[in-house]
Amino acid sequence: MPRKPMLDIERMRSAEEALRREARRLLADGVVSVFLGHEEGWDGLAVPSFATSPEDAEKLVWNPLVAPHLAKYLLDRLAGDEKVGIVVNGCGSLALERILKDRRFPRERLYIVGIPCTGILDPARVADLPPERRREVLETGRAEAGLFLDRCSWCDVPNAVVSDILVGEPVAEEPTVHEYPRAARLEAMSLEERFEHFKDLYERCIRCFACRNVCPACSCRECCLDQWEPLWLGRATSVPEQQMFHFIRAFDVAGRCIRCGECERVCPMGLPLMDFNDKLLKDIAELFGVERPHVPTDVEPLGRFDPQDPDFEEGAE
Amino acid sequence: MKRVGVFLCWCGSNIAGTVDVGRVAEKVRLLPGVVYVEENKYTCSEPGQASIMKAIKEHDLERVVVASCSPRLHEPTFRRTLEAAGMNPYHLEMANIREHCSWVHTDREEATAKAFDIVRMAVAKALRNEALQPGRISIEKKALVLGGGIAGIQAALDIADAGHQVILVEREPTIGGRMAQLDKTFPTLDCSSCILTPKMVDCAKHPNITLYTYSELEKVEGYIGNFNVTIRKKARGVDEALCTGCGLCQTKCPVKVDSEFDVGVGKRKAIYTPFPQAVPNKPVIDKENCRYHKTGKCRICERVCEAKAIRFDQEDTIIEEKVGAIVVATGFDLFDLETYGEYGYGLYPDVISSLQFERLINASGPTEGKIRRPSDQEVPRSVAFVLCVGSRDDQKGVSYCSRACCMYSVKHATQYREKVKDGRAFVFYMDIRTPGKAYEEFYRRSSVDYGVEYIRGRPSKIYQKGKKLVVRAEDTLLGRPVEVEVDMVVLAPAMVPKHDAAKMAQTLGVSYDGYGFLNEAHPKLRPVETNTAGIYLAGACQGPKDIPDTVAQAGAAAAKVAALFSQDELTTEPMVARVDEALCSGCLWCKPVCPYKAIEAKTITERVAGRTVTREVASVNVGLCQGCGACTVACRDGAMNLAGFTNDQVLAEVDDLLADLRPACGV
Amino acid sequence: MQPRKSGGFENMAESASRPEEARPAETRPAEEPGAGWEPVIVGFLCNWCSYAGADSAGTARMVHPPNVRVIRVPCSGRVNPRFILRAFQRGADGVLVSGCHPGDCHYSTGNYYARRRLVLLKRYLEYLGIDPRRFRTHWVSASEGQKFADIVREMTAEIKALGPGPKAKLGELV
Amino acid sequence: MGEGGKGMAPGPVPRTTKLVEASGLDGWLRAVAREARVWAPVKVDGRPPLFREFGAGEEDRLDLEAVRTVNSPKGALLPQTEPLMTYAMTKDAESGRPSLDLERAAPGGPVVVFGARPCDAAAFELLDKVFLTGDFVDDHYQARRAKTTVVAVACPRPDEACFCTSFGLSPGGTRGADVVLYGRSGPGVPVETVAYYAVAYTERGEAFLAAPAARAAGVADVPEDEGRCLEEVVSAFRGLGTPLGDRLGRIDVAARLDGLFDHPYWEKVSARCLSCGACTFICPTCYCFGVADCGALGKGVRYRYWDACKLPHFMLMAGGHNPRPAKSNRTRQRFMHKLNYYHHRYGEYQCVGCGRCVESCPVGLHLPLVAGEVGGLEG
Repeated sequence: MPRKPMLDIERMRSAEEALRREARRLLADGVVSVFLGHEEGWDGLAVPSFATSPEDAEKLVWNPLVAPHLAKYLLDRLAGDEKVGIVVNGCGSLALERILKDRRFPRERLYIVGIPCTGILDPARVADLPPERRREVLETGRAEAGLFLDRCSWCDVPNAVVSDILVGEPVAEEPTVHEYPRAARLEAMSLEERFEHFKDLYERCIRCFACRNVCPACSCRECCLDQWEPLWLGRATSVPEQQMFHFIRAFDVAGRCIRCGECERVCPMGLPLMDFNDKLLKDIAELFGVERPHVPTDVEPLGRFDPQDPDFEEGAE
Repeated sequence: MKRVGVFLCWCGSNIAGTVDVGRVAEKVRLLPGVVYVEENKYTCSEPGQASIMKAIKEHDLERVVVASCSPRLHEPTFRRTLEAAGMNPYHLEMANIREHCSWVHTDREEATAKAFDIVRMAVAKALRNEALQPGRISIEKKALVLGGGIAGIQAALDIADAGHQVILVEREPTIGGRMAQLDKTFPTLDCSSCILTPKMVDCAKHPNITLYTYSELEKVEGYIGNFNVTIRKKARGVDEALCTGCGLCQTKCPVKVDSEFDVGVGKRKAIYTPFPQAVPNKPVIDKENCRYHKTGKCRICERVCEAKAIRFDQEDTIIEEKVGAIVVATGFDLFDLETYGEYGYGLYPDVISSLQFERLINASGPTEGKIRRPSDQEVPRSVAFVLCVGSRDDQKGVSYCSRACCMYSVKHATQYREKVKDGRAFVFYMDIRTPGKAYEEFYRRSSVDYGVEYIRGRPSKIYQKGKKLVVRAEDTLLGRPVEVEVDMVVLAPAMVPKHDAAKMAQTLGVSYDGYGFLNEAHPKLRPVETNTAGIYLAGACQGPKDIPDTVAQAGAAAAKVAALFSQDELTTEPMVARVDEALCSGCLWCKPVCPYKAIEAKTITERVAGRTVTREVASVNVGLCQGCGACTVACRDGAMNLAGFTNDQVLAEVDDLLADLRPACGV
Repeated sequence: MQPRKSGGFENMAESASRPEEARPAETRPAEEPGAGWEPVIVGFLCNWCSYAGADSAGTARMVHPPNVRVIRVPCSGRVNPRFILRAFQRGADGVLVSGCHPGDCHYSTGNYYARRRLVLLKRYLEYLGIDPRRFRTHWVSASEGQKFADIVREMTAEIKALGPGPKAKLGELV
Repeated sequence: MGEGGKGMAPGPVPRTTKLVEASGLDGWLRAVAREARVWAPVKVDGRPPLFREFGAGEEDRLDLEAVRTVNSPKGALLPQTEPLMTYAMTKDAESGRPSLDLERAAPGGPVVVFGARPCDAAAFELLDKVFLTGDFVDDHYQARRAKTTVVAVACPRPDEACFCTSFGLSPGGTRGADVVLYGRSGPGVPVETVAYYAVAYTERGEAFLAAPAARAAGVADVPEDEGRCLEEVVSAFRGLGTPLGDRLGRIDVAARLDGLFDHPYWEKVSARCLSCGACTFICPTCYCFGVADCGALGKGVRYRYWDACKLPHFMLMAGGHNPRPAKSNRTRQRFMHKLNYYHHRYGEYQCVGCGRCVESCPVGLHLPLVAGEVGGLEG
């Protein structure tokens, strides 16, 4: 079982110090032309920050709310050859690995600052707390498990899997037996119940593409969902088109999804989008014996095969 | 919208008997894009094809749909028809309303409705057909032959005689291979080296053949017509240009070791040529055993060499060649006889292998052809020949039959009886297999004329008794145990793939079976091709063979190469994958799923917002791509597409079919 | 038809009031279940084995139901899962994908990749609430005309029993 | 100074005023739903409420307490997907000559938008300016609008994200509303409202309150002695402030934005934008749409669908040229449009301070932020 997520405010404060120091150095010495981190935005929310000067580095924060992953922003900087600095914790580094394994950004143009992590809070859940409780949580770090990001509940990558420098003591990694409660819950339902569950989701979806745009595995130059020729997806938001939308979105990242749940976190309609990915992760693990399907590999599970794979004629079900 | 002509075939009553073709025609006429519809009794007939050509011109059709039999039958026919009418042949679509409809349905209504759907889908696809041009790739008219045994020699000579350059690569210091070790060949009993060595010499002298002996293949890149091969020429320790092959070094060399060529029954020096007629007749220094290499002292060979050809410090050289075709003739190994402990091979000196026997009866062998048994150099008064040692044995050996052992053992027994008039020859066999010209007769003669004694039964044990060896078996014909005392036992080992066959196959990118024999493209129809275009097979690397079969296959492989080289350019199937570079993100997840290694990364430069950027995209090698389309599904943004089966076309087939049967969008 | 009750933002009143005659009359009833309703099954068959298998079913006159509409693809590895969902979305009552037996792929490995994808897809469609019996995947060789005919017979019967496909629940595209 | 002053106290004169028990609303809606399609804030099992079409028997899901619904009610007038016409290409059986039949999609029947917040009601008037004024009138919008009754409900407890007051609107505003419901207990009181004053400000509103449906549902006259109470309640709602709005004050950046088109600020502020359409789609005043066809075999539907200037492909042209390739271009476009272009054309801002973008933008890039920062920029 995974480590219980917890907050160590002290650890974070010193990490923040080290992070600023590193960023300042990198920018001052011209090692990188921009450093991707987080800064305090509206209402104390941690928002992506793009420091271009040593002074900017002072604005960088590392606190319980640094939920947004930054790797996807690298695609905005594909043109050019300047080096980019970026800060990642464990799950953030998975996002980065995803981009790298998908060959969407050159490793040599990166300077990666890794920060060991014991847990990050879900900003939305914190925002829902009464002001005084909110303050208490953020200052003391005393937060119940329910306040953390879902991805913290199964995290087996507390330390960056890829980095040029690690600031702070690595967190002990513990082997994790991965479970997929979201999928399991739905599998327990009847066919009709599941259909209704997703139909409701389709009907509430406004197709703003936030889920796709934030997804580190959705990095195509031009998404098939935006194409007209062929028209993979009609522009209507009817149930069948919404089903197609969410099918393509989830199935195309099958085997490459890092289970970060960012899609769900950024959804303005609060849709349970990981219900899709959770199932695909679960089945890839079960069917093809991939123990950690969320960790990017050199050849994706659907890009390889084993002659002994489960066969439908013998009944894969 | 493209102008589509639809030609509905009755196929006599084959289609018209079940499908109301007239009704289909009426409905098809109303489809968007269809400007001409015609029914024919037999569309594939001369008049049928003629009227297609006529219609193409009169109604300036841009696409043609033929609704008749399976495209697997007549697609090529009608493509030619279109071409003849000056239309791109790939503007054809076929609707299979016979095999998939009229022949399998009985209800006229249902069959007619389905036929209409099938045609409609074909029209939908045809509307999105594009003109396709076969690709062209250049051919380097030079062949690489791997292995200098009889298979390699034959293939090399045939290709060279056809007027093409050949590079013959042999791992050993000399060409000749197994056949050079043999004494005589069945069923004619003519001398093996007498028929082989002239060919070896021809190889060496042939103006079109470049010989690399004591060399190994390191790397293969590229594809049919354009392979880049890297060959490692191992250091001989001897300057071949200077060496006259006088052989003085060998006589003077103080080091004696077992000869691989004589399979341990004879000796050689540390500087040696495997056998007198070696080609090239230039020695090599065996560094493991050379005294100078081991102790730093000696250099006798260097001193005696008048040509000053000895080069102790010589190093391997790497040779790179561009070739258009590769013939693999890497031969076979023999089954490890020590697996059968009960036969005492390696334990009793007089239990030997068939190949060792070949050396013993070979006039140029260690005993000058006199049969003397290893232990005491006595002439064996009786010899037992044991067949299928390893062959046809699921437990300890291999399941297959090695095909040659029966005949060469019959030959051995015969030869023995010739040389030792009063000797007795026993052959222990499971079945005697003589499928070959004059084989059965030869076998019959061995028992009738030479009195070879055949015992049907696989020996269970062989053990020493005094100076004798006792062979115990069950005579399965008489159904009783037999024990035979003999002076010598000759075991016929199974023919197995070369120990490094799998590695070789991977280097070449060809497939191989569970044993390690290389796979032919088709067991019946493409026996000398591999699944990798431009790579062919000859001899025992593909499976156990005797010499005649090997030579035949080598000739066949050579013929394939010659046929390939008879063209200046190779035309390739146009229905292959292609990349839309504007879309391609360069993730290259298409690469691992390609069975033909046809996808590579390629760097392109483009202008983006006023600045030049370079990025990587996937690129398809049309020479390698076979058009399976696996890559198109691995490609998420649809940058990879398959000509002839584009995403657009498949979606159109689905949409147009169902738009009528299951109207969507409320229409 | 999209039910009037719609939690989405699209207004379906128009589609409700859209004129019937806009639909091709003769195919209209086929959409409704019950009497005269016939399943439509879209079959993706690989050119080298299964399409040829269907051909040999024809050559041998092995009569089977006319409910499968065949789309020929070079290899089962060419079948994009999107095609399958598209077919359901546009009203297919069943989808059949068939290729060469494992190990016999004309392209040596295409069907192995297809198998991974399709086994995953099969489970996923069921997860999304699409009855798994509506999506069948098989290995049919060029010589297995009988097997192909049997599959079509079975599948047609099964789907007849199941009734109209997902589109009935999904509703119209616009 | 923004012109959005119409909704402010003293405001228009009430035509009629009625009283309705909160417990009576269900019945009222059920009755209304018989003649019209009703859109209202719907809360389903604890999830944030949506403003959507009401299903039969959903009345108990009505939620007038939530400060705001996740999405705005604009879908009632401008559906996210709206059929415009059907087309069918047919060929003459004899001549084979093709002909094209077009059929205009029929507009829907009457619609009642029930329980919109005053900001959302005001937003309808901003949409009206776009679709109903000027050289081009959008007849689909017009047809629907003509049959739409807007029943707003005054906002008792504006939250941190609310800033309608920055545009001269108020939690008790009447702009764009035919009827406004005022909680009898007045604003700010944390108890559930038990009864509402229903005040009609338009003819249609008056008719709505006089309709049999209303009477049947117990919509009654206000007792004589409650006159003063009503006055106080209404003005209390109108005088109510909004935390964020008070902080921002009246937004007045239209003029200053004239000079900021090429300001590096856009580059900077847009860097974290996800290029998604969340802000646009949940916004009550964004109205951009695209048009597409759905069909095959020459038959199909032409429909329009919401599109967003924030989405990279919004401006992509057939030739492949995209005039707004960068996030900065698109971000600038969105805020310039709301705070400058629209203002130039219609004399007010294209924002009602509903606070949805504040709540929904995953990266905290929303209008009050930009308006505030622009206020401090050097031209």
